[in-house]
Amino acid sequence: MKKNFTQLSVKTASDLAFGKAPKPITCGFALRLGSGQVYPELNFTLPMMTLDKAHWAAVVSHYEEIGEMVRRASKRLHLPGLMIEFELLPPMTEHPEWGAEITSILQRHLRLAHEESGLSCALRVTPTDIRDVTRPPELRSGKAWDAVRQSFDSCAAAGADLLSIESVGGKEVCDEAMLYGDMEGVVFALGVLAPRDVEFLWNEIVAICSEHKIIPGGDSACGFANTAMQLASQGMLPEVFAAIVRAASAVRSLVAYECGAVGPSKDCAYEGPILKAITGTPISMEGKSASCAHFSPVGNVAAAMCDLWSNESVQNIRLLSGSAPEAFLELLAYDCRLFNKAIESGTEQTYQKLLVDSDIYESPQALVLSPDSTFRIASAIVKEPTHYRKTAAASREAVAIIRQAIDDGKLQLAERESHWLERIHSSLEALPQHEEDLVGAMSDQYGRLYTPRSYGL
Amino acid sequence: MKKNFTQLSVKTASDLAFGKAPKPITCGFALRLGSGQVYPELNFTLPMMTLDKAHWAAVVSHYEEIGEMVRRASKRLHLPGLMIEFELLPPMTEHPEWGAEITSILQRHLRLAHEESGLSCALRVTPTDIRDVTRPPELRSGKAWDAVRQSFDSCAAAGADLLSIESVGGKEVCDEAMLYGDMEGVVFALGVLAPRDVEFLWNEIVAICSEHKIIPGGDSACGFANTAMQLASQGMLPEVFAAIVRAASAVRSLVAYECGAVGPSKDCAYEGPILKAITGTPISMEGKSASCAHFSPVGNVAAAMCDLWSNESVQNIRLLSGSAPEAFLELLAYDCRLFNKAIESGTEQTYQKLLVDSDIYESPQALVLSPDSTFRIASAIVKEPTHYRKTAAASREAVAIIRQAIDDGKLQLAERESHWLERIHSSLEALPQHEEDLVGAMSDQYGRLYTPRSYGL
Amino acid sequence: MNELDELAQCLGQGQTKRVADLTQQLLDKGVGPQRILNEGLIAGMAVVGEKMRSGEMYLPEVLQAASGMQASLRLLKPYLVKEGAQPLGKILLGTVKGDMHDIGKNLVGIMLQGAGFEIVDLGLNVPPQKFIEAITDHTPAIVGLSAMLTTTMLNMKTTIDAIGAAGLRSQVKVIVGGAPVSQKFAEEIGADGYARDAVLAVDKVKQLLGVSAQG
Amino acid sequence: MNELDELAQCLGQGQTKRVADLTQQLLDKGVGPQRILNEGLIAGMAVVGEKMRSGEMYLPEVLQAASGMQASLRLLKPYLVKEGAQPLGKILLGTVKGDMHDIGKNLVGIMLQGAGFEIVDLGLNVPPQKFIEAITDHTPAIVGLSAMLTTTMLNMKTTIDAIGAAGLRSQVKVIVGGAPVSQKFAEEIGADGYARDAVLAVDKVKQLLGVSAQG
Ligand SMILES: [Zn+2]
Ligand SMILES: [Zn+2]
Ligand SMILES: [Zn+2]
Repeated sequence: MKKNFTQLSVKTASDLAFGKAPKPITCGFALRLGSGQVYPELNFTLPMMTLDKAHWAAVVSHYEEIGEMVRRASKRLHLPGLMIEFELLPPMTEHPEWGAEITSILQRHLRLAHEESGLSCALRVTPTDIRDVTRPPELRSGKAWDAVRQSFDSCAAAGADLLSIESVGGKEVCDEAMLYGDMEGVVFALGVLAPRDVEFLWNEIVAICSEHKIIPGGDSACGFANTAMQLASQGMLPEVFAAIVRAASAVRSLVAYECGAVGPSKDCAYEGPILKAITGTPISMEGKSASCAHFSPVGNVAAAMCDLWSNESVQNIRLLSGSAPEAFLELLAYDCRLFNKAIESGTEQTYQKLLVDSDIYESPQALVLSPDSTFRIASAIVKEPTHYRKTAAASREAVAIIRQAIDDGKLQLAERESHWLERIHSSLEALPQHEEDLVGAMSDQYGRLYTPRSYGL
Repeated sequence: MKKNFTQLSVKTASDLAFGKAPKPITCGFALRLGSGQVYPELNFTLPMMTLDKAHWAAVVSHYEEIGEMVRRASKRLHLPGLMIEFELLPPMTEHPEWGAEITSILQRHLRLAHEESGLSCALRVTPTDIRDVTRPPELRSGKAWDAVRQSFDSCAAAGADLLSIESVGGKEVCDEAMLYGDMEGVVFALGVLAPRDVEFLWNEIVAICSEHKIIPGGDSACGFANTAMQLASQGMLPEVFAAIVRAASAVRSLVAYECGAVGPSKDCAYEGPILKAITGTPISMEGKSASCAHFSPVGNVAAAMCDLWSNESVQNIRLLSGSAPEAFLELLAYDCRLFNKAIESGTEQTYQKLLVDSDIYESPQALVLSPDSTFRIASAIVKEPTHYRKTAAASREAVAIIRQAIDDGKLQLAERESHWLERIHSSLEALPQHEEDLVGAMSDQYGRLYTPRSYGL
Repeated sequence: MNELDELAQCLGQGQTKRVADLTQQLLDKGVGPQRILNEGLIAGMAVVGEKMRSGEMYLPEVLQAASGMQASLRLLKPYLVKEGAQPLGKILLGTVKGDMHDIGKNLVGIMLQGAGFEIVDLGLNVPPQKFIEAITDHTPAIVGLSAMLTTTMLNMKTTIDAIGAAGLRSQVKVIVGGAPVSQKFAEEIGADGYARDAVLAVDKVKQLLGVSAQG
Repeated sequence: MNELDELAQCLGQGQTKRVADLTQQLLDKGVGPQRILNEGLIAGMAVVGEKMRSGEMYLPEVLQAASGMQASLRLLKPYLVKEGAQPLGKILLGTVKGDMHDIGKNLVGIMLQGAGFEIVDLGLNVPPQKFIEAITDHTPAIVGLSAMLTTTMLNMKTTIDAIGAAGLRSQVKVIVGGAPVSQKFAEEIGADGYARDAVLAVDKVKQLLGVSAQG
């Protein structure tokens, strides 16, 4: 039953558009994604507070307040549709009944919004991947994994319309490899370890979704590529490094789709465009709209192919206007009006070009997210037979894209960045042809960090 | 020396563009406005705290922190230029030396940003109009007015590059007239009282600016038209009422330009486009970017003709990404990249059309801000000889614009809204031809609220 | 339709003159003033409040209804006094020290008046001492504090603390509101309630005083 | 260039082998181990820290330099012990209970090590009791707490309070950091310092211990 994507879902880069996906889906209360409209995906989290049994009433009241705000604001803003994501916090996954309780609260508010004002809407629920509570992580058994699996099941039963996760398999190695600027180690983590874990995990999630007749959304390489982006923004890692990790990370997220996920991908999965190019499923993206959660060099270009437009996360605190989630929902709503008016008026390519061109030569991280780059990286991925070789190919294509932009005089890089680009290029060229050879070398270097049995190795 | 604007600065509505003004200006550290680029205007305020002598060190440290953030973030975001606005809080105006101290702190950071990384930038300083500390307000003499005047002078001396104010003359009457839905009273407040105060005030401000060789920016009808917008958003007033107040409010703000202001207008002056059409000066605007400060039905259309793009106000508190002012600066920066890329690539009319069309039939308040509406209202204003008649003409034109959109089947209004539109129309038609007649009638109705000598009456 | 229902309906339609006439007719017929107040005026204003909440009525229409209520009350007052009738409750309102915003507070006052409460409005920029004096003079059931600035909202706490220090805190309930204020902040400074807008403020006051929606 | 300067320079260039060789040469020549440490290693790492701060060096390069320092220290250690030399200071690090994020804390540890401090890293999800035991065992000068979630940051306060209750608060300075943490929060929970990033954490530690930039 595992899918094998050997060609792209689109013919050319210009087929990659916002609001349109080759394989639209319908979820929740008649929310149709990828068929001509972009909708907001609202995200939120708790403000500073203690999350335990004793404070549970306060926790609940925050989610009730957000649910009420959503009903009020969706009318005020004339929203044509809305996704809301409930990202569980670790204790809500450890105690699956807690996550389920909040799921049912949010589901109730969405149902009311749908009944009261006809809002098309859906609830995405994302349990926390707490399997790295031990080091090395125990991925396929033990208390943490049991809780994660139970959390998916309980949230599905409580009213989730689609399930997602930001899975962590391979992160224990990727973190360290990135600190040392070791691209070989990154490829090992992303191309060898992570795909094995994503496959294990998504087989389970897809089974749970099919049992509950809900939608298996997608995964996110957040813990890998967004960590690299954050390290780059702090000056800890070169931007080119983060850009190449981004491309490389798409393969492990693709595995979820091979196992039956149908999208929309997670908002923080900036690898989403590559997934869309390959699988044809709708994607969620975030950019400037997520400046409440993290800064980034891809604020506009990230929107170029989105089907949902998200704010990633914001505490339920008070701004001068009202609650911070409402403020960011307003921002998302107005951005979505632009996407949708562009589609309606046939100017979406002009608008997409603005979104793309305004960012891509400001940062190599933005460059690899353009539709052209997306098409090239996705093409490189589908040509290769194994996850390891797909990951290496994606990385090499990203290097080639950046090099070409430099050669064309369009991208200016500081000398330190160029130096690292060549260093990464050499590492990638030196990768062994055979996966087993890499596994052998890497288990010497990183073996203390992971347990082979967690990856079926 | 008073200017009299008898024709528009542009020939057609399509000459009204973002980033370009017929009369560009240069201010601060080589920041050129209205000549082909849109820049962010960052606004911020203190978080919850006590503002007094005892807590002054904490106050100062917030502004220092913001200044440092601006220097760091302007590099990170590759900002091509930046305006920052320091809006004084009431005690900082009461104690002019306090406002001056913060002015000099922010000025120092901007100078450093300019020296370190060549940032084109300027500091707008906006003392609080505290003359309504007494009711009825004492506008032309007394302690409050003395403090306001001293505040302008001290801030100019301390390094302000341009001065603005949100003046309150006439607000005491406008507030009450709006609560009762009395359009006649609103026209009296905005067309008779307010222009007299703006003239008094701006003659003083222009003199102070010319003495210090800095730029007299502009005023804002915030206390009038934004109050109406807020009341409408709470369901207290009809949207059509707020839309018409918006148009009417442009005349009192125009008086600042008659007295020598050269722009950029204040961010919260949504009447800015009308001012730009008449005077040709650059304007600052805010829309979805100001969702931290207030919600609005004009999130995109407000950007259609901006030269600065602002977030209005946000507390210096912590979001997950970093400080809230930095999060909103990032948003502004990415929005500005879109404006500027559109200008560079010659697609600014397409983009402007998206901004306009995505909003204008969602709300009458958005409709009156379109370039076409702006051109019509501005044309109606310059044709009339007096402020009173200009204000009445602007209001009538706004009614005509809304009626036409309804007749064309483009704008759908709830019946209650249509009813009010006709009620307002009748009030406007019934306005006396001669200002003296209105003054007589209104002094009976609202005389207890204002002192004639504050308006030279 | 009986005449009390008609009174309520005319009130909602803003027919001030007719409201006064009906009130007089009812009094002439010997209908009790308390009954006219409850089943005519307050019932009518409750419908007005509902319509405002649901977006069917705007503030100017509510104010029109409120002025009908005032006209009727002027007629009822002597009878109510004679009967020793108690008003629904007295509310003290003010914008705290340092804050010059009063439109939000005024709206709350208007809505509360419409709901049958008696309002004492201290205006804006009100120091704690003035609140204390007014509590002593007017013995309100509730004190409503308003602030619109992050740099004045802590003066709500100062005011509540001062009321406490004056030994008056147990006599009144305190509600707070304004743009930067939240439920959490209200709890932190020891207020008894918070309302996001003027309509909800009426609900909160009724809830604190144990008054039902129909008065 | 004298050999101590050369040592510092090779350190910054990540020449681990050369750093070890130069250390041995200096020791053979009879140069004091404390001098090699201060004028060679710590001076070299200070330049590295500066370059990181100014954006001229990335973390992998800093780690390369740090491993050179470790190689050199392995040679110096027996001599330093013999001389009874004191390390620059010991720092205890940990991510608080409930929080599984450790990359930020790890960065802080790496930067502090490079600056010449000794690090004891308790890892992540560390309960207060474990901090208390480690303070007793290791007598650090400073305890660094990390939290990345709004729902775990209050565990920093719990931890600081527990250290106080155990009577150990006066023995250590506490610094805090992590995405949701701010200077204001640090003050509110009674921490001695806050740093926005790993580079600033080194400055803060030096400031709290009264150590100059050159060590
Ligand atoms: Zn994420
Ligand atoms: Zn304003
Ligand atoms: Zn402003």
